[in-house]
Amino acid sequence: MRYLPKSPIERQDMLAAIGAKSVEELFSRIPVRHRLREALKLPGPYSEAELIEYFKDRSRENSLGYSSFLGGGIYRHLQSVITETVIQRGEFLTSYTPYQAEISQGTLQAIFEFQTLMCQLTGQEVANASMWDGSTATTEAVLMAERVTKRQRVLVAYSLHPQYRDVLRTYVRNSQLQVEEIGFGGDGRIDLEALEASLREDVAALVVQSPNFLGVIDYSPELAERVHRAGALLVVAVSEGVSLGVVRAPADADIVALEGQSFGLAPSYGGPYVGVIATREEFVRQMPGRLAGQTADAQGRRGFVLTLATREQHIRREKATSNICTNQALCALAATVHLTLLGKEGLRELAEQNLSKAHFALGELTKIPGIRRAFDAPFFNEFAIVLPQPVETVNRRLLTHKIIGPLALESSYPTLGRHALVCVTEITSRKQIEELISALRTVLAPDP
Amino acid sequence: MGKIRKASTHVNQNEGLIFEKSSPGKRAFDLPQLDVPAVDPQKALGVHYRAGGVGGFPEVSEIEALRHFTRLSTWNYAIDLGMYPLGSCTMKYNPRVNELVARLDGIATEHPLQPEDLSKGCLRILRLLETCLLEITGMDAITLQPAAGAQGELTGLLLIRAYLQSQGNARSKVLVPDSAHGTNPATAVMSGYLVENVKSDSDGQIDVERLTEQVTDDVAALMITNPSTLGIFEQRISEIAEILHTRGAFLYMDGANMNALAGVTRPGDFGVDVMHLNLHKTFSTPHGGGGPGAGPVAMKKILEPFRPVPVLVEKEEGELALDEARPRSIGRVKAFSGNFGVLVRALAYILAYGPGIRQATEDAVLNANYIRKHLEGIFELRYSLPSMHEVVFSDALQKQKGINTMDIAKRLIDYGFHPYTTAFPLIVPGALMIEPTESESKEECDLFIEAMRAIAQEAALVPELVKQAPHSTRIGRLDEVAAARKPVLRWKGSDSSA
Amino acid sequence: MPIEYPRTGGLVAEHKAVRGGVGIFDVSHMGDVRVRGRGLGAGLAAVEHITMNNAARLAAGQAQYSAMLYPEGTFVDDLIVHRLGEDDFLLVINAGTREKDVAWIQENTKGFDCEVADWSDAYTQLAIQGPRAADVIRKLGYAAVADLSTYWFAYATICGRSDILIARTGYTGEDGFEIYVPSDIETSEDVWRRVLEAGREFGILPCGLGARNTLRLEARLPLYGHEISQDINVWEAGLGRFCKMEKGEFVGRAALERMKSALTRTLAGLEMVDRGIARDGYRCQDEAGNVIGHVTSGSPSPTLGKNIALAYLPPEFAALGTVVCVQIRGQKLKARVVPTPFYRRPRGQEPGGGKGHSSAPR
Amino acid sequence: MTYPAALRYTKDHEWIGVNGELGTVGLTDHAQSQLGDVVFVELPKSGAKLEAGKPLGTVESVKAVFEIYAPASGEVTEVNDDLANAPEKINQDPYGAGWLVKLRLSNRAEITGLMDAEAYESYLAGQGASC
Repeated sequence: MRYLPKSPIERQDMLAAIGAKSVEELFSRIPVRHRLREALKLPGPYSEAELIEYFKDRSRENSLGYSSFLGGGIYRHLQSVITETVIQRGEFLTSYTPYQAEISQGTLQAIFEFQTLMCQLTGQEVANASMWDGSTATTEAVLMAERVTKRQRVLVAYSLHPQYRDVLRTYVRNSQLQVEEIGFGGDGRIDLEALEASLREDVAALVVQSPNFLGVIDYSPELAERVHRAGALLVVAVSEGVSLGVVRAPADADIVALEGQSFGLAPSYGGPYVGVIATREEFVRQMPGRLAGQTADAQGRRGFVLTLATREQHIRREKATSNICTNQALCALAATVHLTLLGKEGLRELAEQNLSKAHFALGELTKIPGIRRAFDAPFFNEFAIVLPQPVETVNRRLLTHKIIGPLALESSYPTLGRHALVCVTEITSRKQIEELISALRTVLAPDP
Repeated sequence: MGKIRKASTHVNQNEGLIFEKSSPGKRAFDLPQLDVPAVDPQKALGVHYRAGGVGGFPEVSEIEALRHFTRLSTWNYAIDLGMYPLGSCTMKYNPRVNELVARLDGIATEHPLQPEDLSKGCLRILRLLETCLLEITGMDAITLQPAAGAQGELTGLLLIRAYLQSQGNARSKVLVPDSAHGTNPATAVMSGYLVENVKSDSDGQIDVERLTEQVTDDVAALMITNPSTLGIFEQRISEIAEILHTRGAFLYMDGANMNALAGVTRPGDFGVDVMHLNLHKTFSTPHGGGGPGAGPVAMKKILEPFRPVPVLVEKEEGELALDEARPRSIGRVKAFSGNFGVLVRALAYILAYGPGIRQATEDAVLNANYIRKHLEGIFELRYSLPSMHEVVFSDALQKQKGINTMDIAKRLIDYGFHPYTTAFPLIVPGALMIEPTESESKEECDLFIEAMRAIAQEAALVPELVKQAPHSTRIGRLDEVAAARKPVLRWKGSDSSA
Repeated sequence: MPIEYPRTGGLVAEHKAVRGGVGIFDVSHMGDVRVRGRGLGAGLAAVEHITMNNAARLAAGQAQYSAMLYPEGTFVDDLIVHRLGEDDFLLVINAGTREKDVAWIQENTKGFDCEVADWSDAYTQLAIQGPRAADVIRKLGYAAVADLSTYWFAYATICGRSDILIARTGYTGEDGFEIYVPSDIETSEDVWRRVLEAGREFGILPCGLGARNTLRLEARLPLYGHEISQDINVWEAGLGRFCKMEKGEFVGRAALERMKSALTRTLAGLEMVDRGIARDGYRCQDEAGNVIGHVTSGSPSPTLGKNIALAYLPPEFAALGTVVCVQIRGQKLKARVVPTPFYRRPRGQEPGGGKGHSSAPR
Repeated sequence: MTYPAALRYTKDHEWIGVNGELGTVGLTDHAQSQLGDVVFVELPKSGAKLEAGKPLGTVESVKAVFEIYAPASGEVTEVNDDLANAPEKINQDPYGAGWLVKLRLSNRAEITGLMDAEAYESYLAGQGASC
């Protein structure tokens, strides 16, 4: 087998050295009746060429050749050759969690740079070395708010990503936390009256997403102020990181839970992505996940180490802040490289292109009779429209035009029948937008 | 001082933080021409507009960016450079073809919310991986959703809890052996259970007699790692399973050490009810400096109805689909359909071996025992039962000279190896936990043995040399106390850089 | 290994199973000696020095019939030399002579920077022999069996066990294989059981020493202490084909050089004319009753239905067709000198490739 | 001397010095040496009610966390804020600058139940601890 570096005779020599007659003997502690006699029924072994062929065959059964207007938490953005080149270097790809600082400075410094970038993006003071994704980061942010405030009621905006809400529900089901959902108003923002009504002294946190799942920007310093008045924390979830290039940072939030997929990570049918938690310095010891910190060696040379480890499971065990063990180091590195390449100007430009294309698309769409904008609050690269026909029907027909239509909101929001969430990023070309428009005109045209 | 054959000192490029290289106006990225009218962000966003972009973001050129990260990379040790004997971490070779297939157009480019008719390829990949993992574990059902081992553990316990609740009593306790990995107790608490420790006997095996007393009607499950973190197979495992089952409790297995079992025996056959697999361990998806991973959970039929959504199902027409409507499900543990990219790599790894995966297991166990044989007596072997894929020594013999496991580990760096796992499991004071994996040649194992023997001699003759180690790295041992007392967790401008 | 397995048929049935189908022998008693160089090429040099065939001509994965000789050019033992690697050899020697052989090898390789290890106890050696042997091996999981030529070997996964050394060698005159299985009871028994299972459809029988002897006799394969011994030299035994004088120095070469011309006896095949079985040690006489030689092996031939024997005779009596007498229990019974081997594997049963044929004793 | 006679000690290695109604609480020299370099201390706010034997806070080193248990019941009157910036004082001066909290004792009887220096040292010896 090409991955195994031993010749049969070397194996025999090693067995002889051990003093075992057969490799069978090495498994002597496994009761014989539990030992497999027959080989496992697995396909393979495949050569490299066969492997590539198998996956190419699968890739042809997917969406190649379609243009897409899907967002809803996962966004198609430009990637870069340099990012791929860097994260495929064996020294990054095949290294372990940097517990041995002296021979892990590469990963550690990169994490430190990642933490810095995340703070700059979110306007927060500290950020961790990454979480699994936006949904788990948001959940961990809520658990963290509970630890900080020692309160156990959490208010969650109904416009928070439906799947994020699901994950939160799964995690808190067996805790003391109670979760209440706060609806959204006509403009797509959180319903302030409803919020006022529920925002009492026993509330640990309010969780909003911004831009929220309906596309509208929901964070504002005023919102933070309201929440703080009740002694609660404001948790802001950001699933479209690129927005932060042009949209005001949630600096007054207490905890920001970010999904970093937009920073150079492929959609990859569900993962891996990279979540982040950013917060105030004063809460750092309540924050889950790994942290890289700056320090020095005996000669005073700057170096980096994983620090504040006492929060983590391998030391706290049942008292840990979370059971998280792995983070998403390689994805965080990809984001670090990608953001470094974009730089200050690149990110701003990228964000503005998204903004322009989305507004162009909205303008063109609403020219079509029967289509109107659903919410009028400001948005970034995603917006909801109302169609004259059921979204499923429209989308099914769009497929014949090789177009994956906008996301139907009704499945997650029963009251939003015929509502569709359109996503347009820098990689959506004007041509694709115009094709969508003409396809829609055909699709929506009354059958003769 | 011992002869260092594998490594020699080499020049390292010094490299500051990327922010320190930044100079306004430089750029490393050009966007395509905007092909629609530009909107005025100020107008479009109003009060939400972020004037002036992100303060502090670096501004460098492409070559500087590439060099920066390339230089950083040279400060890392990696499997591609040599043996990584980290016990319980299973640092094995990460085949490059797996990286290629995970990046194919039509694989990496697929959106998790796209229509199922346009995702047949992805769904078939998921289904084949499920089938393979079930065959390897001997279980009945599986979920590929969990994002990592720790989340797999949580999912597993939530499944157990959901089942018990459906029977009217969720029970209150989860038993965890004192040799367990730290995630076990942490997870048990997260899933709403109290943790009770189970003592190991003098052989480091579960004390079955005591266990029998501990398993009351209030115990939901025992979380066991098999082989244990000592690298020893729990011989009375099916007996343990029976004890639990007669009390209506479950046997949860931490699959961290599946590397020692694949193709040789199956947890499903020796009484395990539910287990998670760390795809980044046994199934070689890259650790990438600490993730991403994936933690599928395999289970017996009885737990199947509670699997987290979405669940991969086959519709009447044989079409695969992701089913969200599962009334008895524990819910969703992660947004979207699992860490698909990681799952792809794991499948590629399994297909490359096919049934031959047994050979990988045999070689892993062979390597561990070969190393054990040559280091026995030189390092104390606290628990002497036969080893599987890893062996745990203690630093007792070196302690006499004031050398502890961490010192030895650090000195190993000078010999060109990554340290083994230190100070774990907790039941072995001053543990040296060594797992070579199947990826190491006899030659590499011999070099490692030679290095360890040399260090043992140094510890006896020139202890200071070992205590001060490493001597050949870019920087010496770092001041972790200072780092923890006055945490510096981000770059705050040149003032904070030492 | 027992003489025969009466419950499953006994000697003759076993013999016929191997000629017509397949049989399995437990030949674990054979000795296995590993000779491996420490210095460059030392292992090869050592093997070249102690064996008469040309080991240098072996590729890794190839084996050859050969012999170890005393300085007098007579036999220490015959053996099969397997080349495991560039400088790494496995010598498979006879059971009866194992201790003697190992000691002799150690003694005679002293001058070489090589390691000599007795691996006999590490293996259970099983011989699977007969025209259907290849089918059995294929069924046991070695699909590529057809590519394995006679006197070549490979490491294969059979009976679910990887790295099993499997050689296309044998001692029956049939196509066949010898497999080297880890010698722990559990593994050995399991493999034996699986071979019998796999062979059932081909009528496999477990075979004993009796069948092994009649089979090798029909094929004129020498047995130590009979056709070869410390009193018999290579030329007499008619094994010159495996003695490569041209390869240069080796133990016994000088003596063989001298004796080449003066051949006083040669191994001949006899077929009894009168009814009677010539046994090993019986005297051979001329018409006048002068003792001219002796029988080395003799037995009824289950395949030919005749009584056959091998005997050392003076060259002038060894011509085909010559009639000699064998002294059997006081009687002088006639026997005729016939061509050997008495039995030749029928055409069409030759396994493919044939790379190694020249090195197989015939 | 490592264990001042004026103080009383707990099995969890806290000390308490009593002065009338007031008690001062800290960690023993043994505790700090076992713990190693202290990097962080978590203490209650003053005014907090403490219950004997219940956790009053935590103290952390780089690789370990320890619960601090209240040696006696009472209300916290003062907290050693210096420790926030200089936790090393617990290592340097466990019975002086390294004190943790002062409290107004609600039940003096609890004190008599604690060990004196001699008892504590023999307790440590029994624990196999080297002092």
